[in-house]
Amino acid sequence: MRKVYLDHSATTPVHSEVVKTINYYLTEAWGNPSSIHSVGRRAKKGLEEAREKVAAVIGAKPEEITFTSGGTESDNMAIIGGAYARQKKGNHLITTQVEHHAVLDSFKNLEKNGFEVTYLPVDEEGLISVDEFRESIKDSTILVSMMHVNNEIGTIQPIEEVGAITKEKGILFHVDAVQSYGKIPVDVNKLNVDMLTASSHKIYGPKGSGCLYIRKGVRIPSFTHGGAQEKKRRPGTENMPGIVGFGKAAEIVGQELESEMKRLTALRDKLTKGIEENISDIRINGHRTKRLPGNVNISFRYIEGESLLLSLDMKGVAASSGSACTSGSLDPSHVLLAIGLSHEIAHGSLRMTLGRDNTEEDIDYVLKVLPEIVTRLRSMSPLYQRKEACQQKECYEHVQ
Amino acid sequence: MRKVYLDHSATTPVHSEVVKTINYYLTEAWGNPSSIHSVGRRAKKGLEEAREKVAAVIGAKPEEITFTSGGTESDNMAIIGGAYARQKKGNHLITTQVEHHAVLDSFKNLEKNGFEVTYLPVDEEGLISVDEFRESIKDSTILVSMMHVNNEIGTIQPIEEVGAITKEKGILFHVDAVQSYGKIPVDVNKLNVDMLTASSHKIYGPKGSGCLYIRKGVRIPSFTHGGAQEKKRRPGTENMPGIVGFGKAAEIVGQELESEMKRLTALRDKLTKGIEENISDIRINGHRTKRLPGNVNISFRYIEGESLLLSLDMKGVAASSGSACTSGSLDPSHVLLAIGLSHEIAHGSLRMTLGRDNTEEDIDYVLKVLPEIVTRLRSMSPLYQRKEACQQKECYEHVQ
Amino acid sequence: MYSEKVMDHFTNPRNVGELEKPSGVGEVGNTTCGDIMRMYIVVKDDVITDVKFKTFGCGAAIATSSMVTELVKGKTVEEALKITNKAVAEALDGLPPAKMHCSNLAADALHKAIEDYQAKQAS
Amino acid sequence: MYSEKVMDHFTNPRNVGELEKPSGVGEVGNTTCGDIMRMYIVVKDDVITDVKFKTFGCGAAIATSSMVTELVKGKTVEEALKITNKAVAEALDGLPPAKMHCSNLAADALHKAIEDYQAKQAS
Ligand SMILES: Cc1ncc(COP(=O)(O)O)c(C=O)c1O
Ligand SMILES: Cc1ncc(COP(=O)(O)O)c(C=O)c1O
Repeated sequence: MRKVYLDHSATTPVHSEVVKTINYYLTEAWGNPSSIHSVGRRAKKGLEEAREKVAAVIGAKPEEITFTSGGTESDNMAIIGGAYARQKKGNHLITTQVEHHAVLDSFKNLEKNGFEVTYLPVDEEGLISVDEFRESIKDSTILVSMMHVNNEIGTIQPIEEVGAITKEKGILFHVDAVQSYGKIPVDVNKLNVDMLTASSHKIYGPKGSGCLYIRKGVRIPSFTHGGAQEKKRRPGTENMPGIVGFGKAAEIVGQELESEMKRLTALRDKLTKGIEENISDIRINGHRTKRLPGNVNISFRYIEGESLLLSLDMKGVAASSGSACTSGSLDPSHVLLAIGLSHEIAHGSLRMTLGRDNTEEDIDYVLKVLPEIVTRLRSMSPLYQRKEACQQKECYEHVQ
Repeated sequence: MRKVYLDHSATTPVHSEVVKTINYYLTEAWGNPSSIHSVGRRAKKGLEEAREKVAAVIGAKPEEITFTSGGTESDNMAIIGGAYARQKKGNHLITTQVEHHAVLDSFKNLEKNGFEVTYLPVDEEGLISVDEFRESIKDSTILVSMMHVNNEIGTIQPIEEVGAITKEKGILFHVDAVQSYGKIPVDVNKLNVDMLTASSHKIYGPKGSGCLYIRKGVRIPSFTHGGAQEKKRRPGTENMPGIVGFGKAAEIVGQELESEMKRLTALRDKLTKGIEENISDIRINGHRTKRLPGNVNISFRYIEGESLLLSLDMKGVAASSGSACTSGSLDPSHVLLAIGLSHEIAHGSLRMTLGRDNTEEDIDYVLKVLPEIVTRLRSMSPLYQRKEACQQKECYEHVQ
Repeated sequence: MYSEKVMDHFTNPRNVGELEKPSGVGEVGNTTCGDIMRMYIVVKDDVITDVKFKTFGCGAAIATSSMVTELVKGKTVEEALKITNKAVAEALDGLPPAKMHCSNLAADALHKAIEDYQAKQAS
Repeated sequence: MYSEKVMDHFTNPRNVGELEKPSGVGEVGNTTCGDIMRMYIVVKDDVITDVKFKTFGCGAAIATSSMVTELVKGKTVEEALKITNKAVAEALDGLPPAKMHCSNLAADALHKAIEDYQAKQAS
C-alpha cells in the first residue's frame, strides 16, 4: 500500500543527512562540550557550528541563539521570562486567541500570577487586525507574543507590521516561528522581533531540540538553574545529538527554502482544488494566499475528524484533525472555534501538511481515497441523513 | 597513541546498542507519539517501552517516570516545584553543601523568593552527619534534597537513613541520583525517596535526556506549560531519540550493574594504589570505601589542575579537575573546599572516573604517564621550589 | 491505541443504516461534544429482531455502536436493558481511558430506543 | 580553546627555571586564585641578558610566562617596561576571554622583577 505522510506540521521525518550528522556525534564526537580535553573540544566545535547554522536561517548572530529542549520550552522561556524581566514597567501582555498551547498556557500561568493578558481575536481567515492590536496597547504593556504561521490553519500573521509598532513603543516582542522557520523567509531584523522560537523536529531535525533567539541586549531570567552552559541562560549538559541535528537540518532547509516553497504551494493548491471539485459540504479553513505553502485545512460537514483520520490511516495516509477526540481536550480546536466554526464543523476538520517527501502522485492518491472515505462516513452519519431528509422536504430548520 | 577516557562522570561514550536504537527511531519510527495515525503510534510504543526500562532500574512503576531534558531540568523541577507545591506548610528546605550546581542554584533561586535553606556541611571524606541532619529539621521543613553519589569525589551519602527520617516526618525527599543511577543499586522504595533525578548521558545514553521519578500521589507543578505530553507534567514534543536511547542504556546498565561494580572497584583501587606508591605529596579525596566504584579523586600539591589535564590530554588521557580554571568560576570546586581543602590543594585536584570501556592496560598506561607529568609540572612550580628550599633549610614557615 | 476488535468494528461496522418502520428510535449525544448515536430497533414478541444505527463520532463511537447492535440482536427487551456501556467496552477488549466516558454511549442509545418503543406501546 | 602557539609554549616552555644570581626577582598571584608566576632577570648595561621563570597555574599562565621571557630577552629595561599583558596575549595569537584577566599576568611579573632590580640599584 502507498504511504503518504501529510502531517509535516506535527513532525517531520528526519533527513538522512541529519541522521548522518547525529551519528557522527554519537559515535565519534560524543564528548561533553564543557570538558577541556580533546574529547570535549571536539563536541564543543560541533555545538558552535550548529549555532552558526541555526542563526544563519533567520539572519541572527550565533551568540543570539540559545539552544533549548524544543519549541514549548522556548515559548515558556520567552514569555514567562520576558514578563518577569519587565514586570517593573507594567503588567499587561498581548497575544492572540489562536496561539499554540505552549504560548497560551504560558500566558494562563502568568494570569494566575497577577499579569493581565489581552487575547486578540482573529477574523474568519485567521488574521489578527493590526489596528485592533495597536488599540489594545496600554501604557502598562510590556510584552507581545504572536505566532508567525498558525500550526493548524497555516495563516501567516502580519508580523512585520506588528514588529514595527512594538519597536516604536519599546515593547518586548516574541514570535513563535515554529511553523515558519525554514519554511518561509524569516529575518529577525526585518521583522523587528526581540525573541523568536524555532523547533528542530518541524524541519527534518530530531524531536526534543529547539532554540530561542534572544536579541543582543535583551535580558531574561535563565530558564533552568545550574551549570554554565548556554552562557548560563539555559544550564544543563547540552543535547548534542539534538543540537547538531537541528544545525544540519537548518542548513538544508535554508538552502532549499525557495524551491520547496514553490513546489509545495503548487501541490497544496492541487490538493485543495481537487477536494473542492470532488466533495460537497466542505469549508476551506485559513487564508487562501497568506498561507503556509504546505498547509491544507478543510472541514467536512457531517463527519468527525478522528474517524476520518483512522480511515485515511488504513489507506496509508497520515494526517491530523482539530477534533476534540484528537486534541486531548473535550473541545475541538480553539483555533477553528476562533475563526467562527461551529463545534460540529470543527469536529469534522482535516489538516494535511505537505513536506519535502511528497510528490504529485501522493496528491493523486489522496484525491482518489479521500472522497470514498468521506462518502462512507457520511452514509453512517445521522447528521447527513437528517440533512438529506430535510433537503427533500425543504425543512432546513432541523439541520444543526 | 593510546586513548584512555577517564571522565565518565562528565559524560560517557554512547553504547553501540543505544546508537542502533536511536537510529531506528530516527529512520523508521520517527513519528510524533501524540499523532493518532500509525506513524505516531509506532513512536508512542517506543516511548512507553523506554519508560518501562528506565523505571525498572530503580524499582519504580513506569507511570512514575517523567522524561525531561536531563539531570539539570529534573533537579530544578523537583526542587523548585516541590518547594512551591508545599509552601503552605512551611518555607524551610534542607540540602547539603556538596550538591551539584543544578541543585544548589535551584535553592539559591528559592532563597531569593523567600524560602530558607539549610546547607548541611560534610566531613573530611564528604559525608553528611545523619544526626546533624535530624537536628536541622524544623516544623517548617517541607523538602529535603540530597545527592546519592557526589559527582566529584564519589562519596555515597546515607540516603536510606535520611529517607527513613523524611518519611516518618512527612517531608518531601528528592535525591539527585545522576551519579548513582545504573552504577550502584538504587531502589526508590528501599531508599524511601519521593522524587529522584537520573540522566541518560552518564550511563552510555545520549546527552540532553533524563527523567524525574515522582512517586505516585506526589503532586508538583508542571515544569513547562503547553500540550498534554508526559501527563501534562512536562509538555513539549518528546525528545524521542533521547528517550529511547536512555531506555536502551538503562536496560544495559541494569543488566551489567553487578559485574561492572566489581570490575570498576578493582580498577579504581589499582589506580589509587599505583598513584600513592609512585607520587608524593598527594591527598586522596572522598571516602575510601563508601565510594562510587569508578571514582578516583586526588590532589597533587604544588601543581594546578588545568595544566595537569592538558598534559594528560596530550598523552591521550581525558580526565577532569576541580581547579577554578576548569570550573567556570573564580573559585575551585565548592566540594573540595567543603571537605576542608585549601585553595592551593583544591586547584591541584584530578578526577579520573572509570567506565565500561576501561581496561587494566589503561590503568597501567596512566600509571606510566602521570608521574612524569607531575614531575615536569612540579619542576616548573615556584611552590615546589620553595618547598624543597625550605626542607633543606628546615624553614617550614615559608611553605604556603 | 484501539484494540483490534475496535478497529474491526470501526472498519466493518455491523448493522449500519436505518429501519423503515422501527418499533423504537433512540438518540444520544450532540454535536458540541462530537458524538451522536441514533439507534433503531424492531421488537417482535418482546424480542429485538432487528437493529440498525447511524453514528457521527470517533472510532470508539462507531465501534461501540456496532458492537451493541451485535450484542442485542435476538435478546428480549428485558435482557437488552441489562446491557451496559461497560459491557460493550469489554466486548471490544476495552477502550482507551479517554474514550470510556465521552464515546462509550451506545448502550444508552439502545436504552433510549427501548424507552421509545415502550412509550409507544403504552400510549 | 587555546591557540596552537599557546599549546606550543605550554608544552615546550622557554626559559623555565631559576637564576643563581639574578639582578631582580618578581612574583605575582597567589594560591587562592590559582596562579603564581615568579620571574628572574639578569641585567647587564641596562639590557636584560637572561630571564627565567617558574609558574604554578593553568595552561595560559605557563604559556604567557614562557612568551614574556622570549619577548624580553635582549631588550633594554625601558623597552621591557613597555611590554604589556595584552601584547603577550597577542604574541600568543590570543587567549580565551576567560583567561585574559586571571592568567595573563606574566608582564606584571616581569615588571616586578625590573622594579626589584631598580630598587637594588638605588639602594
Ligand atoms: C506553533 C507551535 N508552537 C510551538 C510548538 C511546540 O514545539 P515543540 O513540539 O518543539 O515543543 C509547536 C509544535 O507542536 C507549534 O506548532
Ligand atoms: C550529581 C549531578 N547532578 C546533576 C547533573 C546534571 O545533569 P545533566 O548534565 O544531565 O544536566 C550532573 C551532571 O553533570 C551531576 O553529576
